[in-house]
Parts: sequence; structure tokens; C-alpha cells
Amino acid sequence: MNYPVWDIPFLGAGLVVAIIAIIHVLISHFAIGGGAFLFVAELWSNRQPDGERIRAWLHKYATFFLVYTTVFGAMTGVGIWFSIQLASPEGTSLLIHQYVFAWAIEWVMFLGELTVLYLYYYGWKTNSRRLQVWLAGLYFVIAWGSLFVINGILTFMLTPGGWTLENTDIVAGFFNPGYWPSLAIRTLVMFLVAGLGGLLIASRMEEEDALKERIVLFSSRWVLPAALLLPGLFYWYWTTLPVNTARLMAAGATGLGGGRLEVMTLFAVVTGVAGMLIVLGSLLFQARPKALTFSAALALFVVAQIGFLGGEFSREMARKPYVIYDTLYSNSVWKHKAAEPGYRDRSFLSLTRWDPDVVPLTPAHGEWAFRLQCASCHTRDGYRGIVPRTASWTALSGFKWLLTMDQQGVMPPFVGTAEDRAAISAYIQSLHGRTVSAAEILSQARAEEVSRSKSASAPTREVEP
Amino acid sequence: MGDMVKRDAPAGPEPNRVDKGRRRFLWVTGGLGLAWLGLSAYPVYRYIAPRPVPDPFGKEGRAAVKKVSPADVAARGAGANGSYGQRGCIVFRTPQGELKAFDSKCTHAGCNVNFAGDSISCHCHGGIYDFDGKNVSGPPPRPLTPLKVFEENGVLYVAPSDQGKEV
Amino acid sequence: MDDSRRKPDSDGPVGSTEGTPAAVDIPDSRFAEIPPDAEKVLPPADSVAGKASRAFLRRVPIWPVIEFLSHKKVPRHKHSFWYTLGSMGLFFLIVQIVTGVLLMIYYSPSQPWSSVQRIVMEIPFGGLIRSIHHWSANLMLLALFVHLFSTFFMKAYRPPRELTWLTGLALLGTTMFLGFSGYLLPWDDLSFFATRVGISEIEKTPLLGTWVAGLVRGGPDVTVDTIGRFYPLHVVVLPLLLLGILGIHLFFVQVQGVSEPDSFRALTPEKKRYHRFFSEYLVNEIPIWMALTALLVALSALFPRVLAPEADPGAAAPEGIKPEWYFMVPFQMLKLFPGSLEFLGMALTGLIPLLFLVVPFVDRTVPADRRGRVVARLGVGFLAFLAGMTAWGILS
Amino acid sequence: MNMFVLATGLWDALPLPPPDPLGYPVPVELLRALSYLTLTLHFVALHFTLGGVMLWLWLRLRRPAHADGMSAYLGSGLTLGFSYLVTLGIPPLLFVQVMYGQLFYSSSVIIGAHWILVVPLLIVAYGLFYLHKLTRERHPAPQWVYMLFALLAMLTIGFFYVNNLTLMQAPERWMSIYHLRPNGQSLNLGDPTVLPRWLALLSPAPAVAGLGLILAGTVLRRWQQEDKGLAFQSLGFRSVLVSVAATGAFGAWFVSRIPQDVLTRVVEMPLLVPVSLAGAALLLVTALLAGLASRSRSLAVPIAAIVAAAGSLATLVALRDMLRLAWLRPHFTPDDVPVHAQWAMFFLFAATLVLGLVLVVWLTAVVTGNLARRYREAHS
Repeated sequence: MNYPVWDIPFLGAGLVVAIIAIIHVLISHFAIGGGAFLFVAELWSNRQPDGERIRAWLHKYATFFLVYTTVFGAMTGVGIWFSIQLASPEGTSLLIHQYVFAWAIEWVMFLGELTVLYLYYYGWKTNSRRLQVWLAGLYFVIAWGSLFVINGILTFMLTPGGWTLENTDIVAGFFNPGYWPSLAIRTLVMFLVAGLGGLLIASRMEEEDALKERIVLFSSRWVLPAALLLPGLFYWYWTTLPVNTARLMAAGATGLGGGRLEVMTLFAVVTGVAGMLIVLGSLLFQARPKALTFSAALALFVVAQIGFLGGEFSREMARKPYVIYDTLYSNSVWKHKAAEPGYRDRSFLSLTRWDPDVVPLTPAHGEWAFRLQCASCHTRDGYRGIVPRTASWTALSGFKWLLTMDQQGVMPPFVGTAEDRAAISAYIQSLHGRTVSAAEILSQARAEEVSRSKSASAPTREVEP
Repeated sequence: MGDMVKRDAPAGPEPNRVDKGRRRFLWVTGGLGLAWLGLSAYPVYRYIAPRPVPDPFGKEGRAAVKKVSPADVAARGAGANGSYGQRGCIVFRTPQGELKAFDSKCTHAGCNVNFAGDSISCHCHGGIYDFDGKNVSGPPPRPLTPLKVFEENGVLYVAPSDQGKEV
Repeated sequence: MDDSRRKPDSDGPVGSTEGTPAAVDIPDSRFAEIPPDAEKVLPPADSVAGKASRAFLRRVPIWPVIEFLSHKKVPRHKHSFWYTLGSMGLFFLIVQIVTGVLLMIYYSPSQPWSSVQRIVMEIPFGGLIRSIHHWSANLMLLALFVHLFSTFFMKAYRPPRELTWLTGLALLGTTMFLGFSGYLLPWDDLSFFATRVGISEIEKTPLLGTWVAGLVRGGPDVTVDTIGRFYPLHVVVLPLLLLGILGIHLFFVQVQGVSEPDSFRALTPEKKRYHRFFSEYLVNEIPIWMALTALLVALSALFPRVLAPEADPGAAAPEGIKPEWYFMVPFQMLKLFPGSLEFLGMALTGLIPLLFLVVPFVDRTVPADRRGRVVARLGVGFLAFLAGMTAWGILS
Repeated sequence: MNMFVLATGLWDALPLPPPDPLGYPVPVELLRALSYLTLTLHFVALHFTLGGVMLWLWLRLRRPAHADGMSAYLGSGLTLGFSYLVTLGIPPLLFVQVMYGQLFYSSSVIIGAHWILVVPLLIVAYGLFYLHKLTRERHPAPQWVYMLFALLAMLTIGFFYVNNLTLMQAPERWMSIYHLRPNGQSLNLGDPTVLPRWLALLSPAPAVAGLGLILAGTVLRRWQQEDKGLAFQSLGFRSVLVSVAATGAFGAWFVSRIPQDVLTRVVEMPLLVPVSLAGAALLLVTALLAGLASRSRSLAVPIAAIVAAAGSLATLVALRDMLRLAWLRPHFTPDDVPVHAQWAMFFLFAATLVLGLVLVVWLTAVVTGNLARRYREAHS
């Protein structure tokens, strides 16, 4: 409520965060998993007779790893931070003020991780074998440390655990119920992505090279820990989800709300399908390691990216209708404020700091009320667009529905007076090309109110049970 | 044009016997692959799984009887087959004047029994029930499920009877 | 059968025939022996798989077919990625058949809209399966268009592959009509008016246009009768037709082998590198199918196919109604030739499939001569024209 | 939108969001110190990279003696420089958001479309530097195109930052800009100080890169590569002089553009005079030391020059923050924000930082030791 809303026509601020975040998540998992891969590959190459040839190939892996993770991984990491500032300033401000030193610690690890990676890469020829193994191992430990920290902040948003605005118990918030399952899942998925990275680099080798077979087998075995444990860990993570989310997930399976409610469940299915495909893919290349070509390895990488898309989308949607669960709604309305008696009946625009001082019940009033309360999640005709969702709305039905919008458990309660509701409903009708004046809606609703109260007070024959 | 296929020549007597280590490993991943396949086939199973039959009595605990009006069962000995929800029922008035109703699914093979004035018979395999729904003769193993029946402003309603077990 | 197979194969890797377990004495001599080079490939005789495959081979002499297929190879060069487009189309077809059958479980042509609404609203994951069916249809057509143009620019239509090209065109036509008929079945606002607009295009073709439209629509206007015709077409007639032609199309590809572009053909023999289709190339095609599966499920989750309100023939068409993107070219042509010029517009649109039909008989020389280069340049222009018209149609 | 009301800005309260209910995690002075330290390091890395690109392009244009050697040296430092420029840029942004969060977020949202553009621009610039590093031997021809676009990307990022930081301290302009384009496609061009401040931000770049050249030149001369070392040192010194002059000029232009009422408040700031004097002094000392270093053989002098340059950058950082506080005085002062101290978390961070730095410095010493030994054997 206190901040302006970044009203992007087609995409919507939420989707911008999602796009950047999904790219980052794949690369960051590859960055950490890749560290373990380098460490184990170094050890493995030391024990093999043709260790030098393996290290030559490992250097190609390290080059791809360095450029890919720093150029795209690090930058999209900063990108997420930029985009959440714009999508939900209030939520970001709360996280920053609560966990500034957690982020600072994660930054120290990020600095250390980068430096050790450069020392490992640029000292490739001059460092001793033992030092290289040490550096690779150290890189993985520090990189995993940065996950250890950021995972706390990430899972805090969905399951704040013991933390509340009053007690601001940092440790309870950081090691919240969702923390450990999420950490375990991400760690296993990291190894999986590292293996896929290995396949990607190994695919560039010629088929005749017997080494290719051994490297493809070595890389595809990295998929196993995730394949073995992920279903169990996902179930453990499912048990830590809030009750409302579990209900929505189950409801999603049966397609309530014109099939839209089920989007969260669908993304969970996307994750499961992607997981299955990767396991089968790795099985395929264990059977025929020499046949691996670049397009096949890239296809598995694409499947992994789509798996992340599914996982991150369903994790973000599990938080509906909050940005920080039970504390801050996704349109930056504080829950404790909305619960205050009378708060939700005051004029919405006067509550926000960005009251454009529009004449009430005019189209501008409708547009601004829509922008400041609804546009942080909904776009007009693009992603999660209002126009397709309100196709069957009339001015009056919309006016009345707004009062009940939080009943499905997906949207926050409406804040604002009847004028605001009328203005927004009129604005939505204008989006459909039907011009209705907000004042007219108001008078119709009032007339209906009067007639219903008159008939309700008259004695009726059968008594309601 | 020479066939330049780069085919690795079959080496050794048993060219296609995969070495033990990798075979065991293939089985492990294969098993995991099948497990995951089953996991993500779950949505398809849920899609195909039969839909739950809605409880005919619904929230108010009673269901209107269709195709039988109070007039049809006004006289003694009068009765007819009707339906409630998706299920069939027979409603009749015994010679003593008592209004009765049963779920018309024959306990033998599921055909709907028929009210024939003096008795209740099932045409599929010749099962006969008496007016208390007890299976008198023929293959039916169990009595019919009784239903509580009452009339309310011109419409017959049935409700689950308390003593009979749910069919 | 030459008698060489009859005498014991002394130098056979598995040793002489006496060594193999007592073969069941099959009276008919033709099936008695396992061809020698089959022994090299079959799993070892003592293993279960070995016994089973040998028993099978003795009863069903398909070894020559296996032998032939194992020689199938795919050239490896800069453009060899385009070879997977055909198999992408095949993959989407399989997805369509699977999801189609699943949808048929609950869809009923007598209450089209309410049954589809039941799928989306009540049946668990019904919305997902319907969206996958929708997205796979669109991606299938996209893949087939790209396949059409990639084979065109690689000049794969030159002899001996004219028939493959023609059956390919027939496949594309059948798929487009499958898409068109499938689009009407949900019977919501969007599909009703899109179909009405689509058929009115057929109506405008001179001579027998109105007659054909009447036949297709089952009357002067799109009604429930039209579903009565489109449903069996979409579910039985066209799929069988498609599978039939596809069988021929794939048979030609197997028999004639994969075409090689001029750049690859000009290479010296030792520079030419190939993939063996069965163990190597197929293994690399499966991950691409996997990526497409993941893409389909992701698209269905991100952009689910939402059911519009039920079709109301009387109500006004929703604003900005347009046929599906792959029928945009004729739709846009009509806009270009309004009123009396309509027949010119339709004549031109009719010309498009003709041009494609004629191509294999115009450019026949290997390697491409001047005429071949002209045809290629015309192709580029034509692709730009089609893409431009479709984009213009979608955006306007 | 009623243009009259918008133009005259006649509404009751400024759209200033309240500070975050959680308040400051540590006293604001400590936050400020952390912010200044990390911001200075950020500027050192920024100017080394930015100056490196500028000098590389200048070398490609004028092709003086040993141009290849110098552009190879500068080129190889770009990817590392850019990586540390971004890494060291994170903590100052973090602390600015803690101290002035409610202002920074509002201005960021108002120029949202440009602010999010910084991310792809970062990727473009960083990608081009790696493209240069990986392909400079095989395809030398197009390298200058990569460098030019990388330079443009970095300059644009800088411009967006300056717009955001100037808009942040001027809440009275927010409502009108936000109403014109709520989709974030606006900038803060109305503020007269934006252009000079952006130029003043960029001008020290050649100096830091020049000092880098001088240091490399001195090392080369110690490794008996006399003429190459001298060429490094002379170009380095000339770029330092140009840059110091430019910084002075743009700085003066920037100060002249500051509105009068803000100037009166800035002058009242307690530490203003000593800090600005120290800044000017350090600037001169840097130039002097650079002159000495461009002729010396001992490493002490160039390193002293670099420290002096870092010192002058630190004073610029301090001056900018003072200007911001003065500009914001009527609307907001950090002192009225409650402090809910998280000392445990702070010491945990401090301990991790010290441990991290020790580990990194030790390892760097080991690896660079090997590299230097290898380089000297190859070149002796």
C-alpha cells in the first residue's frame, strides 16, 4: 500500500521476477553442483591411468562452468534482487531489514566462492594436483554455504515458522519448518544438474573416443541420488506446507474455478514429469554412452530448466495470497492492518501514500484503484489477465463479487469503500469495451439492497431450519 | 560408394554381453525410471479413475422420489417403481395400509425388482421378496434395503432408514 | 535359399551348430537355421534373451528386414538437426492420439460444451489433458511447417523422393483439417465463430464452393449437425487417413534412405560421417522427444486452454474473432481482395498448395543448377510471404 | 489526470512511505561506515574496468608503441574487474536499501523499466568481455566492436544508477513522474544535476586504469623489460593527469548545478569542509605520486599512488552521502528511525567476513606466487 505499483502492460511485475528467477535457479544449482562435480572429477582423474586426458576434458568443463555461471548465474542473481524490489517493495523491505546480515554473510560466501573459482581456473597449469583438489573442494563448500543462507530467507517467506511481526525471532524464522526439506531437495537437484552439465560437455567428444564412454557413465551417475530420494523429500516438503496451500493443491487437481485454480497443481505435475524424463534420459545414456550427441544433452538440459520452472512456479504460488505468509498480502496490504475493524471499509486511495487525488467514481478513480490494489498481480490482458477472467462479469456481479474475493483462499480481502468497488467494477467493464458509470452501479446496488431488506423483514410462511 | 559406416567391429566371442558392473547399474536406474514413470502417470490415473457417485440423500438427508406421486400409492396394495438420485426404488402401500419403500436393486444380481401387487419379484432370476423386503425364494442372498418414506406437501421423500444397513 | 546356410558353419563365432542346444526340429526346412551374421548380433545363446530371440527367429524369418534396417544411416553435417523435425511431428501425433483417446472418454457430441466443461471443471487433471491436446496440436503443425520448409531448402524432393514429398503434403493437409475439425468440438463462443468464419472461406471459392461448404457444415449454417459431421471426421476418418498416408511416407523414407544436401554430397567419401540410425540416432532423438514432453506440460500449465462461455449462435461474435493461425493466410487474403475481387483472392490462395505440388517436377537436377537456385530463392520469398500474412493476420 | 493539480503539486502529503517497521538492525553510523567502505572498493573495481575499456579503445585508435602489450594487459583484467565490480557493488546497494529503503524502492519503481534493464545490460557487458578474452587471438578484427558495445552498456548502467539515486533524494518530484508513466518508462532528466553527476562519476576511471598500467610498467621494468615498462608508465601517467583534470572540472560543474536551498543545507553539514579539503588534497597527491611512480622502479610508489586514489574516491563517496542527507533533510533523516539491534547477526557477519578475507588473501598469494614464477621463467 505504501509504494507505487510497477504496472507493466503485458507481462506483469510478477512474471518478470519469475523469468529472471527461473534462469538463475538452474544456473545457481549448476554452479554449486558443478563444484562437487569438479572436486570428485579431480579425485577420479588422479586415480585413472589416463588422468591427463580426463583433466584436459575437465578443463573444457571448467571453462564452460566459469563463463556460464559467472556471466549468467551471478548476473541473474543480482537480477532477482532488482526485480523483487520492483515487484513487491514492501515485502523486499521487510526481508532486507530482517535479514540484512544473512544476506551480507551470503555475499561474503559469494565473494569467497568467486575468488576460489578464479584461483582454481587461472592456476590450472601452475597449481599442484593436491592444491587443485583442495580448491575445488573448498569452492563447493563455500558455494553450498551460500545456499545454506539464502535457503533460509527463501523458505521463510512461505513458512515463517515461529517468526511474527511482534517477536521478530530471526532464528525461528530462518530455520523454519520448510527449511530442511527444501535444503535437502536443492542439494540433490544440484548434483543432478552437475551431471547433466557433464553430459553436455562430454557430448562434444568423438564417438570413437573410449574415454567418452567412461565420462558419460561418470556424469550420468550423478542423477542417481536425486532419482532415489526426491519423491520422499518432496513428500516431506509437502507436509510442511501451510494447510491452505495443501487444500489449494488438492483442489487444483479437480480444476475448480474454471480450471484456473489448478495452475499450482499443474506446475507440480510439470516438476514431476521433468524429473521422470531426466531419470529416463540418464538411463538411456547409460545404455548407449557413445551415442550421446550435443542436441540430446542439450535437450536434457532444457528438460531440467522446465523442471525448475515447474518447481519454482508452484513454490511461489503456494504462498497465495501472501508475499510473506500470514503477514503481508501479495498486493502489499498488511494482514494485521486488514484485520483491524473498519480498516477495510476506508477509502482505499486515501490509505495508500500514492493517492492521486482523483474525483471519486470517475474512470480515473477506477483505473488508479485497480492499479494500486490489483495490478501488482494481475495484468489487464496479458499474463494472469483480468479481461479473460472477468469475461462473464456484469457491472453489478463484479461489484458484489469483489467483497467475496478472498473466500477461495487465493486472493487477499478487498480493501476500500463501496465507491472503490463500484469504480473498479466500472473500470473492468470498460476493459471489456462496455462503458458503465460507477455511480450507476452504486445506485443499482443500493436499490437492490433496499428491496432485499424490505422483502427480508416481511413475515414468511416456512421457517428456515 | 564404400559403406563408410563407423561401426565398431564386434570384438571378442561375446560381443554383446554387457559387463556385470554396468548391467547391475542399468537395472538400478531402470527400476528408478519405472518408479518415476509410475509417479508421473498418477495424474492420468486420477483422470481415468471412476467418478465418485454423489450421495443421493445429499445435505438435507432426504431425496425426492421421481415418477411416483402420493396418488399412485394412496390405495391399499397400490405400488410403483420410482427413482431417487441415480438409484431406483419401489414405493407401495401394504394391504394393512402401511406406506413402505425399498431400494429396488435386487441383492442377487442388481436388476431392479418389480412391485406386482401381491409380492415383490425380480424378473432377471425369479427372486421373490415379501412385503418386509425379506428374500423369500430364489437366488437373492439378502433382504432388500428398506427406506424411510414420508409425504410432504404433495411430494414423496425417502430417507435412509435407521435400522437397515446401507446397501 | 542358397545351400551355403545348410552346411555347418565351422568358423561361426558360436561354434558349430551341434554346440547349440537341441533345436526343436521344425519340419519346414526354411526355418531351421539362424543366419550366421545374426549370431554375431544376438544375445549369447545361453542367456534367456538369447534362447527367446533364437526361437523367435526360427519361427519368423524377418532377419533380412532387420539386416536392412540396421544399415539405415543418417548423414552427419551442419544441418543434420533438421532431420529431427519429422520425428517431432510424429511425436506430437502420438501425444494427440493418446490425449485424444483420453478426452473421448468424457466428451459427448450430444452435449459438447457441458461435457468439455465437465472435463475442465470436475475431472481431475482434465484441464491439463485438454490443454496438452490443444498445445500439441499447435506445436505439431508448427513442427510440420518447419519440416516442410527444411526439406524444401535441403531439396529433399528431388528424384527419387518425389512421392515422399507428395505424401508429405497430403499429411500436412490432413493435419490442418484435423486441427480445424477439432477446434469446433468444444462448441464454445471462440470455436463456433472461428469455424463459421473458416467455412465461409471455403464458401467463397468459385464454382462448387457453396456446395462443398454445405456438405461439410451439414446445412447453411454451423449447427449441432456440424458437430455430428466433424466429430467422426476428427476422431475416426482423418486419423486413419493420416496413419495410412504416414505409413507410406515412412516406408519411402526407409527404403530410399535419408536425402543428403548438396554440400554433404560434394564431400570426399572419407570426410562423410554418418550416424547408424538404430543404435545412435534413435537414442539421440528420444531426449528431444522428452524435451518436447516437458515443453508441452509446461505450456499447458503456464497458458491453460480456458473454456469460453457456451456458443450462442444468436449472440454477437466476440470481438477480434479469427481462425486458427494456420488458416490465417486465406483469411487475410480475403481482406486483401474485398467484394468483387474475392474470387481472385481465393484463386491465389488455391494456388499455394499447387505451387508446392509442382516443385519436385520443376527442380530435378542434382547438384542444384541455376533453375534449382531460382526455385530456392522463390521459396525464401514464398516463406516470407506466408509468415508475413500469418503475422499480419494475428496482429491486426 | 487533472493536469493543473499535477503541475502545481498541490496535494496535502508527499507520497513518502514510512520507514520499515523493523527499523535499523545496527546504529546508522555503523551502517554508514560499512556502506562507505564497500562503495569505495566498488568504485575502485568499477573505475579499473571502465578505465580499462576506455584505454583499450584509445590504444586501438591511436596505436602508440607497445599498444598490443598494453591492450593485452588491460583486456585480460576486464573479466576479473567486472566480476569484482559487480560483487563489490552488492553490499553498498544492500546498505543503501537498509538506510534509505523507503526512498530507494519508490524511485526504483518509478523508473522501473530502466532499472530492470540494468540486468540484461550487465549480462551483455560481462558476456562481451569474456567473448573478447576467449576470441582475441583467433579473431582480432571485431574486438573493438565488442569493447565499444561493452563500454556503452556500462555507461548506460551508470546513467540509470545516477537517475535512480538523484530521484531517490527528491520525493517532491515522484508523484508527477509516476502519473505520467506508471509503467516505469520515465527517468529523472528534470533534475539538473543528473548529467554532471554522471560525468563526475565516470571521470576518475582513466586514472585508476592508468595507475594499474603504471604498476604493471614498474613490474615489467623490474623484470628487465625497460622500454615496454616505460611505455606502460608514460601512458598510465598521462591518463591519470587527464582523469584528475576531468574529475575536477565535472565536479565543479556538478556543484554549480546543485539547487540553492540544498547548497545552504549542505554547507551546514558538520564534516563538509574537512572532508572536501581532504578530497582535494588526496586528488593532488595521487597525481604527484603517479608522476613519481611513472619513473621509479620500486613497487612502493605505485602502490602508494593507488592507496591515495582509493582515499580520494572514499572522500567523493562521503561527499555524495552528505549531499544526499542535506537534500533529504526536510523530508527524512535517518536519526528518527528506531534501532532494533541484531548484534549477534552482526558479529556473525563480521566473523565470516574476516575469515573469508584471510582465506582468500592467503590462497591468492599462493596461486599468484606460482603464476608469477611461471611468468618470469617464460619471459626471462
